[in-house]
Amino acid sequence: MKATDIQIALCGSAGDGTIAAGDILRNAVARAGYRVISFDVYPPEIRGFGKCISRVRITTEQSYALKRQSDVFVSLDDSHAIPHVGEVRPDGAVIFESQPVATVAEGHHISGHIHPGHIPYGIPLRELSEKSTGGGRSRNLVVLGYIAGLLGLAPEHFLSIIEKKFTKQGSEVVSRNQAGFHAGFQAGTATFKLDNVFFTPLGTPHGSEQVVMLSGNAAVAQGCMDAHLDTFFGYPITPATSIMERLAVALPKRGARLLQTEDEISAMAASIGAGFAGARAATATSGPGLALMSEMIGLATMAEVPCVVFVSQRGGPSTGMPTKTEQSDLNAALYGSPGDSQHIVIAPTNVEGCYRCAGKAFEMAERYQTPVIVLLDLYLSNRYETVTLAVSGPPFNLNANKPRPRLEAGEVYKRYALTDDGISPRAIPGDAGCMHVITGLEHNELGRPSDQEEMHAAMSRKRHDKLLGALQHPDFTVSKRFGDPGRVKVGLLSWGSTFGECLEAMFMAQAEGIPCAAMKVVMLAPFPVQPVADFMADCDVVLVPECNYEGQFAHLVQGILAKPVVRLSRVPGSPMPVEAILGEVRRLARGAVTAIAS
Amino acid sequence: MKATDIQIALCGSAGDGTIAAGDILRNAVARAGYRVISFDVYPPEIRGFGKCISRVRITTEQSYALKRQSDVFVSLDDSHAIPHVGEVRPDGAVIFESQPVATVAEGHHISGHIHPGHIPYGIPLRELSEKSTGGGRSRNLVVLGYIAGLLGLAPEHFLSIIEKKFTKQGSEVVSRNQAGFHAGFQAGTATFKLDNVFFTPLGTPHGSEQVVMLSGNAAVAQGCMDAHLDTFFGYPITPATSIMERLAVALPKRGARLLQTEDEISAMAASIGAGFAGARAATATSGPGLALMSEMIGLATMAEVPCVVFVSQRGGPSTGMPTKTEQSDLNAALYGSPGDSQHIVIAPTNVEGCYRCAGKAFEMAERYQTPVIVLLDLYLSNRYETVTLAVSGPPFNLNANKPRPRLEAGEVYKRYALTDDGISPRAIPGDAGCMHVITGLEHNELGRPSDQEEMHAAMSRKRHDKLLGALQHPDFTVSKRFGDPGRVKVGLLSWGSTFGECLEAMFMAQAEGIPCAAMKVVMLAPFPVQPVADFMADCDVVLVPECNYEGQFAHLVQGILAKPVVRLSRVPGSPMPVEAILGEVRRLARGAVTAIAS
Amino acid sequence: MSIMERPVFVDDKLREVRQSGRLEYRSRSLPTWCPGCGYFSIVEGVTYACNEMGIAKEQAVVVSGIGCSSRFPFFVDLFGFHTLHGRVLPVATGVKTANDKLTVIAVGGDGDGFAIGGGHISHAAKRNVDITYLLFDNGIYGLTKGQTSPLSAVGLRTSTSPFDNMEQPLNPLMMVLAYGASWVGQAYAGRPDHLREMITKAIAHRGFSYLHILSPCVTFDKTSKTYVNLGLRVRELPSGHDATDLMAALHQARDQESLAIGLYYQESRPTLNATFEQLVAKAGGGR
Amino acid sequence: MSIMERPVFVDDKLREVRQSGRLEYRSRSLPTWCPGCGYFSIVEGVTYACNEMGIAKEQAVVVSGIGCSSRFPFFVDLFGFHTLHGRVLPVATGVKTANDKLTVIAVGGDGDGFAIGGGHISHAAKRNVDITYLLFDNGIYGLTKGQTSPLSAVGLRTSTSPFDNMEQPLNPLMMVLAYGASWVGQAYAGRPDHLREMITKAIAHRGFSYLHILSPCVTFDKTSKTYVNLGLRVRELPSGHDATDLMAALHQARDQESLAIGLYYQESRPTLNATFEQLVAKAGGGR
Ligand SMILES: Cc1ncc(C[n+]2csc(CCOP(=O)(O)OP(=O)(O)O)c2C)c(N)n1
Ligand SMILES: Cc1ncc(C[n+]2csc(CCOP(=O)(O)OP(=O)(O)O)c2C)c(N)n1
Ligand code: SF4
Ligand code: SF4
Ligand SMILES: [Mg+2]
Ligand SMILES: [Mg+2]
Repeated sequence: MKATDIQIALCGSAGDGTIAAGDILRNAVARAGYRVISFDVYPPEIRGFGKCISRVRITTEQSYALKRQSDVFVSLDDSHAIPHVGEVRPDGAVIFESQPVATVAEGHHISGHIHPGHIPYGIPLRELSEKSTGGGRSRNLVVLGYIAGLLGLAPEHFLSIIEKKFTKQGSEVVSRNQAGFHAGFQAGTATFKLDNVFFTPLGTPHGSEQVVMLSGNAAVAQGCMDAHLDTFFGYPITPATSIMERLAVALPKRGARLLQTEDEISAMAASIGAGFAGARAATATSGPGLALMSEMIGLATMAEVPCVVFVSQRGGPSTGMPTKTEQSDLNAALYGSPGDSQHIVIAPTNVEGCYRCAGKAFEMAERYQTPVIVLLDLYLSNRYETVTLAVSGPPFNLNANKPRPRLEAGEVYKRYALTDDGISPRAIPGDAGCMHVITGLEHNELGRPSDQEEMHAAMSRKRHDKLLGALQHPDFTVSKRFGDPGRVKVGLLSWGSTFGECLEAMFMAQAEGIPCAAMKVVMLAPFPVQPVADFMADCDVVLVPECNYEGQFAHLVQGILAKPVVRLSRVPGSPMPVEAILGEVRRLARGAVTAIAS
Repeated sequence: MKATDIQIALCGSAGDGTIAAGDILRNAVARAGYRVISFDVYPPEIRGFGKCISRVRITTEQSYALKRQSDVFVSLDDSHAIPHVGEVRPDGAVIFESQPVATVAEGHHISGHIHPGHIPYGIPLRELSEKSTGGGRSRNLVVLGYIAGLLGLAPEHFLSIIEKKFTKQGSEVVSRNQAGFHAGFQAGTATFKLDNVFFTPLGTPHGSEQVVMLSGNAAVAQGCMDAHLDTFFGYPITPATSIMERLAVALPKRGARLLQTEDEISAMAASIGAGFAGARAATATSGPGLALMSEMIGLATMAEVPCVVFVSQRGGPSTGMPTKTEQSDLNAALYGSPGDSQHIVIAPTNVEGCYRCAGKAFEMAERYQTPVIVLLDLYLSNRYETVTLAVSGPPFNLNANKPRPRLEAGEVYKRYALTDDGISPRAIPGDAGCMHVITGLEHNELGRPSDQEEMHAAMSRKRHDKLLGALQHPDFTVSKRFGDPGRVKVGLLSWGSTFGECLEAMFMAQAEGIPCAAMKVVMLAPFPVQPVADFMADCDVVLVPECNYEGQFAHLVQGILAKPVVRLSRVPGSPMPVEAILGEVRRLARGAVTAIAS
Repeated sequence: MSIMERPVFVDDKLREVRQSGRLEYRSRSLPTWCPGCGYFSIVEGVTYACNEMGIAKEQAVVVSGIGCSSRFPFFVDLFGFHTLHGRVLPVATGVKTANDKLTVIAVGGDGDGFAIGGGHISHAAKRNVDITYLLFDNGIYGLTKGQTSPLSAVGLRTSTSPFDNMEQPLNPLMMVLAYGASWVGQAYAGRPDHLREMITKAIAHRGFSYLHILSPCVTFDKTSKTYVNLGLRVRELPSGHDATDLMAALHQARDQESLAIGLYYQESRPTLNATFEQLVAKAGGGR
Repeated sequence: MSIMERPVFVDDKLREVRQSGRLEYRSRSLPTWCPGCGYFSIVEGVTYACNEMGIAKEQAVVVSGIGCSSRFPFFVDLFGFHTLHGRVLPVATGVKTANDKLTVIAVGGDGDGFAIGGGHISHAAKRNVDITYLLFDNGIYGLTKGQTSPLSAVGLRTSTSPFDNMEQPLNPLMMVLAYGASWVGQAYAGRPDHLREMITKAIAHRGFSYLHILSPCVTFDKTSKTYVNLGLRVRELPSGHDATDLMAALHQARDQESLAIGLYYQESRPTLNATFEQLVAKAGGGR
């Protein structure tokens, strides 16, 4: 039996409840046991009638990216939907309002734009809404019901999600919306189905895991909670704000503390202060805030204070495009702090990775006594995926912070003792006998200022060498190869949110018979030199797709390995199109162009 | 006749007037027409008796670095001098106090440490000082006189420099110090010379140029003045402060303006505000301040506002080693601002380069409408060199800022018009008809916010492509090759203050018969890809010596050219030792190790 | 009349505006603010002031930070610089330092000014930079969709204070008075006639003028600084208020319940640019 | 007796100190300050206060910025964090948020606090973070060798004001009072007995306590805030001064000629950590 793989796109204007409908849809199917990946497109303005699109891909096994083409496309506003109708696959369904309120000028009704290969379903959305709820505002729920009916999804999960979502607005709103859904559902079941979109039933889920649907930022917040975050300091900024907003609710419930600071410098400073005092501490920001934090991050590097910084990237440079995705803060995350100031930088590639990286970041920060930057981007922060959590409890070490040095009588405590692995015994205020002062000045083993040549050289080595341990950090995937084993024609080397698109492209290329592999690099600093070198050695040519203009990751790879890669650097403000990657893979596989350094 | 090449080192404690003596020496010989390079070592504390060393290299033609070994070594404090006595070359002179005040414990008088090959000159410094001036405080001037007498330098320039230096403290101090000098001079001329240190007389200087002695920071200030800087905004920080301190005196004298701001963010912000309003504007800082400025620099990149930032590097990361030199802020200067935010980064390699880069930076900032970072370091900021200035006036274009768009009637002014070379017509407040709003948001040609995919791609391209023009900027040396032409065994690829040491090492290697060349890269962004690629193609192996731990420039070169270089990355806190470079060159020339990527 | 039905001020006055010639100062971009946002009346106030004072539009620069408020420069037809969050004053200082002739107006929100930008106000005030700072106080972060600001009232529920804000707000007027600002006033977006007069006076003042403008965020604050609440809390300064008496001004500013609008304090002292000129004279300089 | 011959306070008191047991709080590193620097008496004051209050040394943390003043943590035997220029208060806020039990003392210079760090004071004050902020005011940048600070007097000649400073200094006490600090006082390094009592009281206060300490930089300021001049200008607060009256405190603070030492203002309100606990209670949380 073929597995389920259906992508539904809802398109409307800001007032149509498009995003709300998408949200109900993804939650309902997730509750039914399907795996989901979903990403919404919003207009940048607070108010207005800008374009909204909610895309939901529903599968049997977790998928990695949205598909290039949707199976079902819904228009709630034809003026916005018309330019997008081409994204429906052949034999896919297009659902639209069959009875517009006013007469529509020629060419402005979607029915004139549906491709010959598409199956059109015109339904009287407004009429059904008005009849069932007494008003036109439930069109979004009518259409949801219609989809459920048409595709054969049971209404139960939809109804309970609708109840949950609207319960704050009162029972009247709940039943109105449920009524709209029912009306649509009936219309859907009554429709003669012409398309070939099917849901296949699911097996029973394993008992040892729990599947929840989370956005990337929600997964980060969950990771923080499961890692028992003590203190969070933050300053609002798109697209990171919702991490703080979620923690503002969750932390006090666990007796923990959140402070909205006066700026990002303070947020970082307070995190470091709290880390020094022994708390698990974190902050979250985007590019502009990262810039402001860079001096402080350097202090944490020098003073060896653990702290975790979540950075969700958006379009840059400067204020840039706050509501568009991009991967252009890699350089700043790696190199933003002056001096030889390497620290750990990790970048998850999907929502589950957000959860794991969030929790693991604390372990690493504390174990290696260093700042850890977790690089997300708007696409990852805001997209929804079903995530599998272990029922046995969070997979994080809550004690990385705990081990305190035990001193022999008469022994002098050395906060920065030069040890074999570069990791010194860390004590915190309150530990009698371990009195010390930490500083951003270069210092000796005791922490006293020193600018002696030998000391500076030894401490520089220590600060860099200790990080290498992170490449072997327990239960953490630093890098991973997928696809064909052994020698391949084209290798895709990728990081962050774009990796999902790389995998999709790789599957499609393999299906076309191109020998192909893909590697995700999760830990960007310290860099997993050997695995990446091995991977590159296996590939005739290596393609690095990323959403930035300068090819920042490609530059990093070349800088470290001194071997050329082919860049696919794009700044669409939206996820890298799978077909763009596939196109490059095909071109490279044809051998039309061999690897060049640019 | 052999040219003059004499290096004199004076070593004492902070109270001995060591640095003052070095200052008089370098000024006097410069006035006599010799070329000078000189660098002092200070203790980090404000007060105390830390070690001071002043080294002065005096040559017929301008040299590039201090020599590894001094020809004449003076001890004003044996406890500090003993560890350094080994730096005297065979047959060199060691001058010391022959009659210490108190009895000295065994091994604590320098005479016990002078190497067999050195020529010792013990003189009763204190006695001579007391006899001639009535006190022991002029020992530093006695020794200067002694050197002048011994080596046959005429006293006239010394006497006038002494007068100039002490005139503020009154005529009594002047004549006391001159008397000390005379006493030393007589003792010097009366001494039977055993060493082989000679001054050879100079030819007459050319009339078309003017030779002055400047520190790197003084050269920067002079470059700013000669480029007609209108406004300077700064915040004190070692080792950049003296740029502001000099301009604080000089700018008001020319009717121009300097403001000490509340922090570095403000300094950068005000520079950008002034640049927007049409003024030549600059600021100066070091690593910690650069970190704070990085968000603002990104704004200037996005809004295309000219501004110049002088960054004098010191030991890092964080507060690091404020009084020690290092080249570890390259990454932060290149990549510190989030987003795809390339701007121009140039790094002079000597004091004359400081002057030229300072003036040229304004031309470039205005021509390419971008921030320009001029990277110095403590070694370059504080070292003194004789510099040749054209008598015909400053070699800077004062009008780069001037051309204003002239609009045809009815034409709409487009601040960010997409042009062939990426450079748009820039207007400033006051230009009627060219009303516009600039922003750090992505924008269209008019400057209105836009986050359309095509616009962002086009503007990203424009912002990067326009910088390429700087690689051909008139009268500016972007990169330059020295040494053997054609194929060589070892190529030295270098940037910033370390280049002088590379040249010295290259000369020594050539003298040993090693085919060798060196290239300085002055423009670090945009990168001169072709010249460096050509150079690398000519070298069996390329060595990159630099004063940082991570090999930041080597990483840049590999990142761009995808070809391996050999790193010589050291963090001594002082200039890279010439012998360390030479040692690597020898090793590589022997072919013991071929190029490896690390 | 409910808040959302309240007519947008710009519409109210459109005819009057058209006749006055003030439209010249309006840009062709329509404000992207929510209908009913208090900020509309500030645009109107600035264009009124420019018209009243006969400011040549190419000789005026509006500098802003980041926030809903900071979109302002796009909605007037003056030179403009939409800078970074919190940095409006240092940028404006640079603009004014570069060119004495420009009329420089700095605008920004309460978060922009008193959170991230809080370190700059005292310095602009002490230097007496000849600029006008219009602070749009809606007591919330509008652009980022409703978080707590340092001027948020105790008890305000926001997305970052889901259990209600418990921090006491700053007192912006006392602060700016303590900083030594040479012109300090307050106005309310719901009293547009008074507002536009205050803006005009603030711009006319030579030196650093600070105008605090209370303005409702109709989208994210439904309970605290609303038109209804502010309408009840705003009062005039007492008729005998002596604007040269700093202690009296501080006393008035102290009352954060009943909010006095009007001119709190004014003094005359050399501006930063005048100081620069004195320095040049001392140095014996000249261009 | 000339200034440079003036005995260092530490020597004066060494015997007394040794007897008191206060030496326990002194680190083995000797201060690197210039002989005669006013800062020595602040070290003495803090060790006195710790001894008086019986603070366990591992339960106290001194946080500092960057400057001569900020070298302070190295000279006492408490936990210490020498942070970045201007960031002492946010770091101290983080330390206190992490651990209620710690006594947190923040120290820094006038440049550190009122120039680069000027944006943080108001927020520490408004939140009433339970820390003590000792501000070392020498009216100059000491560590970077003598540049103008925002608290430099008009007329001071420095390397960045070679034609004499013409900007009026900020009024730190008025500012901190306007910020709503719950304990505000002033002391003078040249009156060590009073100083140490003030430090003790400041630490004892629950909430944000701000102590402004006038202290000569004997190396870089020979004309303005010298021992001689400060000795003449310092006075006591009037005997009837009511430290609960904010307006009276502001009135006293306004006089920058004659500098009153003592407790200007004190009030009791919930600290930040108390607020956190209230929040947890509201949220129904608990560890
Ligand atoms: C450095 C930085 N931090 C955070 C942000 C995100 N941000 C944009 S506007 C804003 C606050 C806006 O509030 P306010 O200044 O009160 O203006 P309003 O929108 O209320 O007019 C924030 C936090 C940013 N753009 N830059
Ligand atoms: C970000 C940054 N900017 C500038 C400096 C240089 N700096 C160090 S201390 C200091 C000022 C010191 O003055 P103050 O705070 O008054 O302390 P004092 O030395 O007078 O005690 C400055 C500007 C720095 N370390 N970091
Ligand atoms: S969100 Fe608030 S402040 Fe922003 S435009 Fe809307 S009403 Fe105005
Ligand atoms: S420079 Fe001034 S402040 Fe610094 S230690 Fe010396 S006297 Fe004290
Ligand atoms: Mg606001
Ligand atoms: Mg100071």
